[in-house]
Amino acid sequence: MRTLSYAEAISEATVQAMECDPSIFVAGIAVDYPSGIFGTTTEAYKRFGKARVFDTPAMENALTGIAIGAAAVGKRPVIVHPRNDFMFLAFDQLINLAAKWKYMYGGRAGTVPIVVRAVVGRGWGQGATHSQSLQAPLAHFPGLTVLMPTSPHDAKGLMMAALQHDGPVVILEHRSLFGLKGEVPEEPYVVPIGSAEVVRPGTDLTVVATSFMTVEALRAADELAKDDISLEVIDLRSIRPLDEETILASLKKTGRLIVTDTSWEMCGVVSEIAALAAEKGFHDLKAPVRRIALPNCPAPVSQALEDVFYPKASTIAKAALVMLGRTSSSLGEIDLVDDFKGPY
Amino acid sequence: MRTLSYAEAISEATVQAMECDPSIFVAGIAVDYPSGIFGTTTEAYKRFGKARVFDTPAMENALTGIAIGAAAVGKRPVIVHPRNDFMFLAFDQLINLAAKWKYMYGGRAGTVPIVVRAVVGRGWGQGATHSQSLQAPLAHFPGLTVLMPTSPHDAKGLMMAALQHDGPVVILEHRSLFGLKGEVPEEPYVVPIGSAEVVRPGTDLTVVATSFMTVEALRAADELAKDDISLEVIDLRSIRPLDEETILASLKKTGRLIVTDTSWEMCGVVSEIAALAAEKGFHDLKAPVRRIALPNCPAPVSQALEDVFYPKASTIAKAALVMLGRTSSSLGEIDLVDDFKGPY
Amino acid sequence: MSQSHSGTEIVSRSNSLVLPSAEKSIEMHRSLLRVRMTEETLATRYTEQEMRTPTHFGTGQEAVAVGVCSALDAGDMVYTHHRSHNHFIARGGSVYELAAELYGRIDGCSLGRGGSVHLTDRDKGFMVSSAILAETVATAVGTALAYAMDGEAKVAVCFFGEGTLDEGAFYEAINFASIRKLPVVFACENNLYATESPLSVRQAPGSDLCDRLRAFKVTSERVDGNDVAAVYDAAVRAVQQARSGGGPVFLECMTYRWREHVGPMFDHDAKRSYRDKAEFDAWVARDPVRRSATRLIEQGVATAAEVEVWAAETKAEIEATVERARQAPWPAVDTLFENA
Amino acid sequence: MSQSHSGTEIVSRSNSLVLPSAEKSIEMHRSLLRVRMTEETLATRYTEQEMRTPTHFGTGQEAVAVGVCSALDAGDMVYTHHRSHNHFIARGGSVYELAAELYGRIDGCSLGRGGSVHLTDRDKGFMVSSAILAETVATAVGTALAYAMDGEAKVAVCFFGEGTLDEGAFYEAINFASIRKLPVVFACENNLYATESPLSVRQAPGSDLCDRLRAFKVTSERVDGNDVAAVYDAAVRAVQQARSGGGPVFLECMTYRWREHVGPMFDHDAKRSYRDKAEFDAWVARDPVRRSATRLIEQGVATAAEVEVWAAETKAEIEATVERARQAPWPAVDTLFENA
Ligand SMILES: Cc1ncc(C[n+]2csc(CCOP(=O)(O)OP(=O)(O)O)c2C)c(N)n1
Ligand SMILES: Cc1ncc(C[n+]2csc(CCOP(=O)(O)OP(=O)(O)O)c2C)c(N)n1
Ligand SMILES: [Mg+2]
Ligand SMILES: [Mg+2]
Repeated sequence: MRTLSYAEAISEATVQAMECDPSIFVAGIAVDYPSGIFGTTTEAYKRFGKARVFDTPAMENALTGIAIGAAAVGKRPVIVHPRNDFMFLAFDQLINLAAKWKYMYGGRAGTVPIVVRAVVGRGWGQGATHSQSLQAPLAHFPGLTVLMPTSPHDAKGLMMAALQHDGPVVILEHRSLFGLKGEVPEEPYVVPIGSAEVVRPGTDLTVVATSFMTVEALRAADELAKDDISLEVIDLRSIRPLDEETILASLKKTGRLIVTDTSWEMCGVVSEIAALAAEKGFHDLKAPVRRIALPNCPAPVSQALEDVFYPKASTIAKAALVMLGRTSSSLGEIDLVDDFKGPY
Repeated sequence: MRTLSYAEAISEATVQAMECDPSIFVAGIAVDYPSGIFGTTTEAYKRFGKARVFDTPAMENALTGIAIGAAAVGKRPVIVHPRNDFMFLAFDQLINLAAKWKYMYGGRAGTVPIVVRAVVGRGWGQGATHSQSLQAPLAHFPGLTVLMPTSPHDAKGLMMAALQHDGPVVILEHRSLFGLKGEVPEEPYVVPIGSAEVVRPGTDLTVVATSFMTVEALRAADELAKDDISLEVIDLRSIRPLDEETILASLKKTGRLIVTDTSWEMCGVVSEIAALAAEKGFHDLKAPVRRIALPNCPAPVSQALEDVFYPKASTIAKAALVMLGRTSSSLGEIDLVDDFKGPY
Repeated sequence: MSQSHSGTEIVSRSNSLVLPSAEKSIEMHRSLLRVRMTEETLATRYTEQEMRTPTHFGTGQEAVAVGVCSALDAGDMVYTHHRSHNHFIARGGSVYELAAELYGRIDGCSLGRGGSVHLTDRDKGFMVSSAILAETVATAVGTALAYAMDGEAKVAVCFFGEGTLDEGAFYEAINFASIRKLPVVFACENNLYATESPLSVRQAPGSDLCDRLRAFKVTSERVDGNDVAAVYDAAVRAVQQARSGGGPVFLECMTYRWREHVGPMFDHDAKRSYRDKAEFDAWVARDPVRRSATRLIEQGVATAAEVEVWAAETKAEIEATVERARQAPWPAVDTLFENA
Repeated sequence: MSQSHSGTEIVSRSNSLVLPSAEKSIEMHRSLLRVRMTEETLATRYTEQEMRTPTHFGTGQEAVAVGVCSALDAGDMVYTHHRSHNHFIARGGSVYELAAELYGRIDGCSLGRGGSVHLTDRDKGFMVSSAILAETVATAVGTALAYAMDGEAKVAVCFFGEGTLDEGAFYEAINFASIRKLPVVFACENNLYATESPLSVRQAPGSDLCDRLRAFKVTSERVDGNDVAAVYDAAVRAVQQARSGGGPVFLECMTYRWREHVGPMFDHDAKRSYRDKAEFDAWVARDPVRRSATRLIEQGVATAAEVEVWAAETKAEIEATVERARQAPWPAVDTLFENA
């Protein structure tokens, strides 16, 4: 099958959806630049022009409200935050209005099908306010769908799904994934919202991962396979709604659980999955759950500190070894090298 | 000992702290009204006047930034949100700046000791945007201290502690607690930040509760005591930092855990505590953990729906009975009657 | 108070006003009556403690809602804020559904889910009200954007209090509307207070809200918000400009709320001291409903007797409607998750 | 472009300008050199991929930082935004600490935790820079509030780009400063672009940012931001007004950034097309450093030779300093949680 990058997959989904559905438009800072949000909006801009793909002032709060108001009368706005960290400024519109719209007007004001794309950073000294990952607070409040595609395939399929969904959807795209290549069907398709995927079957231990941490988990699994340790890796893909079944089924099989996410632990996705295990998977658990998330401090800038700040494949692999009471010969050389070249 | 209401306790803490520390001031909508945020700021206004207790325009974002900038040069601002739901508008300043200040400037820009008081609503048709409870998202990000006092004693002691703390503190005060009476020492004292309290010792099952849910949990415990069922109730008080020790010690004793909070489940405080149990208390757990939080929808207004929306003493008691495989004769008449008289 | 527009001195075009047709005047007066009587009936029943939802009554401000809504077409779309009943009724929303919403009944406009601050009636061109300051300004701009993108000759309107101009979000929204010349009318009800805070706490001395909007290149006009004809006149021009691609318009309608900020009482009864009685009395003397009635009679459009009959009819009908709403069924508890 | 102030036509008092003393002129010129050379050195070294932190260079905008900072006392406090090096250096911040911060070393002003967008030097009266638009406007107002409460004759200053006026948060902050007449100076560097978006995307045609501030009753002035003497002159008056209780002042300094939005390259080299070469050239022709040098020489305050020696000295010193910073140690990994 044909191979596309994650960025190309998002671009293709956008273009295909816009072709079928004239109500879709894309708005936000830089969406009509030649660089077009890592190239994800460039093609849409070329095809549909400024009428449907347009730059806006920096106005995160109003942009979200504008999207809601346009959606309320039949549009399907896609708004883009070049950094999801800027989205805090839009939390009122997102959580107090978009998330509650359908429910609090008793369904009588219809739905507000907006798609909010927002980019998650990591590393290269992006620092404390350009590298956060907001899935946990967004998923905490009923009403928002929160997606984190990892593969190019899912980036396209979930974008298509979001653009057909009847409520507000936030898609968090990890910056380190934009260049990732993978097989992507040409025709339009949908990855169902609310479905996790077993991206690598295994028997000894389940790793539930989100976004870029799935890449790290797969790398850890590859490595441990050399020592005949079999990790099952689940790519969560959808934070809310959560695919409890897939997780619990895996737990039933392996009895052991590591959860890893791109954000912090406290009241985070890792805790949510661990709680699920403690509540509904308890009788299958053979060992304590292990959460692997960001250390309890803001992201530092210095490369020396970033190196120890971000959990990675080796972190997961080591935790798995401890949980299984095993050792490995080769561990330590499996971590990704960040070969990004500045400037930002 | 002398009895004060929760509101009076906050008021007393504020006045006593302001007497000792001239750098403290109180700002926000309505703080200098005769009604003074349920009477919590009235006395301070009387004593210190508009110079130190003043009304502001509705500007949640800037107010927070202003508090930070004043704190950076030596003030101890207390800002008040009459509804914590309005605080979403201030999330950028709170999370991107206040929470990270000390760390991301390497300690070289000092600290920003602001105290953010915010009121949590419940019931009486306050509806979807005036009844949320934001502890989970606030606690997710390193850098903020998040407190939820339940008793008048702790309302005073934690307010005093917050006013001596060297970083930003958010105190969430539950509206249903303002009238609650309890013993409060007259002299200034501090309840240590980061300490939960066993408010009722027990042996059969641990209930970890926050804020108003502690009141409900105690009521459940009273009721079940009649059937010789012994609940240990822990009032969490401090969401971040979390007192893991007190929770784990209780778990070691009872082996059973119910967690209940004023907000939703997903990526919420209930999940955090359940995850703690699954990770660090696993070997003590005799049964699956049970989370009791808001149902997965926004808060409805109709009294008929509010009645089933809010978890209460009977919800906790029933869950405890199920977990213990027990039944009770008297259950069902223990829930609080909301005798609030409007108008709001 | 050092503000430029404290009491009742209002820059208004009332003198040079072209009055609406007899038919329109009567229609607007009857709408004023409907709005006034609805609010009065609800306020009276509110004290019975059966409407359990925080409520901001709009008594005294009716002319803004009626004047603006009377200038709209059926296809236009209205948004508003927490003090929303006036706009809901003036836009043709059902008194029964409003009352049922306040009673938390299944027949409420929002099925008892929203309460006083979350009303909707899309079919009548009333999208939603919302309880967070400035929230619906951006949504109205978004609706106007959709209209503009589709080349539809529709207008979005947002009602809000002057307190909304304290919020930064407001300026983002109006700036975008101005840049794109969107068909939106911003109808500000400047009632001099936000909760109990006077303008002096929230604006520098000598402030003029119209100037703020003009600085964003938004056409702005201050109107006597207690004169339904003056509001209508300004609104017709505003809507016409917006609809024809001339860009957004800001109307600052000077008015006054008679009751306390939230709840049915009068300040004096509620022992509130933030406004003085003289100020209150001066505004009550400018009662928009009575002024409208007086003008109808003076102009010979209606007789005093007719006007009284309308009032009595309206009152009776509304009281019966509200009582009917009170008896409507509760939402079934098993529908808690509907629309979640 | 339909904006009122596109290219180089700037309303400025330059003609009637009272020039600063010879001493001050020299001091400011040497500060300009320090700012310029620091940025040039860092930009050059940045391409070596050893400074791993997104960086917004301020080349071309030096006169704003130097003109304003030269009008401040040691006790005043400066805040700024993402494009912050100029202000850091002009305020007396250490080139060594700045460079070390960019290299992520322990000797960085923020101990390698903050990076280019999170600088601090409290002792020098530079509180912080921050990466979120408009964030530090409110903090500067808060600092000014503290000064006012304590009756201290200190002034807070916030530097930001014109993009900050796209954010609602800005208006909340300036409104409060205006209501309370706080001692704060808002120093806007209007460089005509936010990232690659021209004013026309972000402001209605004919917009005038000073008008916006005036509508909030903030004293406002537009200045030639590439003329250090003009900026200094305006800043002295602004600081004087703020310090003496006259309330906040907004200075709109018209200027231009030479390099790409983020990163060390020039648009042309980076193949960016959002600005045309003619516009760029016109602004480079108005190079604030060269204009300052020319004026010094013309006025007989310094000779061409002296000016060249200063430049050469400054360059050499800074290059050595940056190299020294590059060799500074990394933070120890076991200090990850320090200050958490
Ligand atoms: C973001 C936000 N902050 C604060 C409030 C609390 N609040 C409710 S109504 C109100 C005053 C509004 O005044 P105004 O806009 O003038 O409308 P009025 O009530 O006078 O009609 C305030 C501050 C809110 N609802 N939303
Ligand atoms: C809240 C927020 N939104 C968006 C951004 C992304 N961003 C970074 S710099 C910038 C443009 C700023 O332009 P301006 O304020 O004019 O400053 P300049 O870069 O021109 O100096 C934008 C939009 C941000 N940092 N913060
Ligand atoms: Mg008002
Ligand atoms: Mg700019």
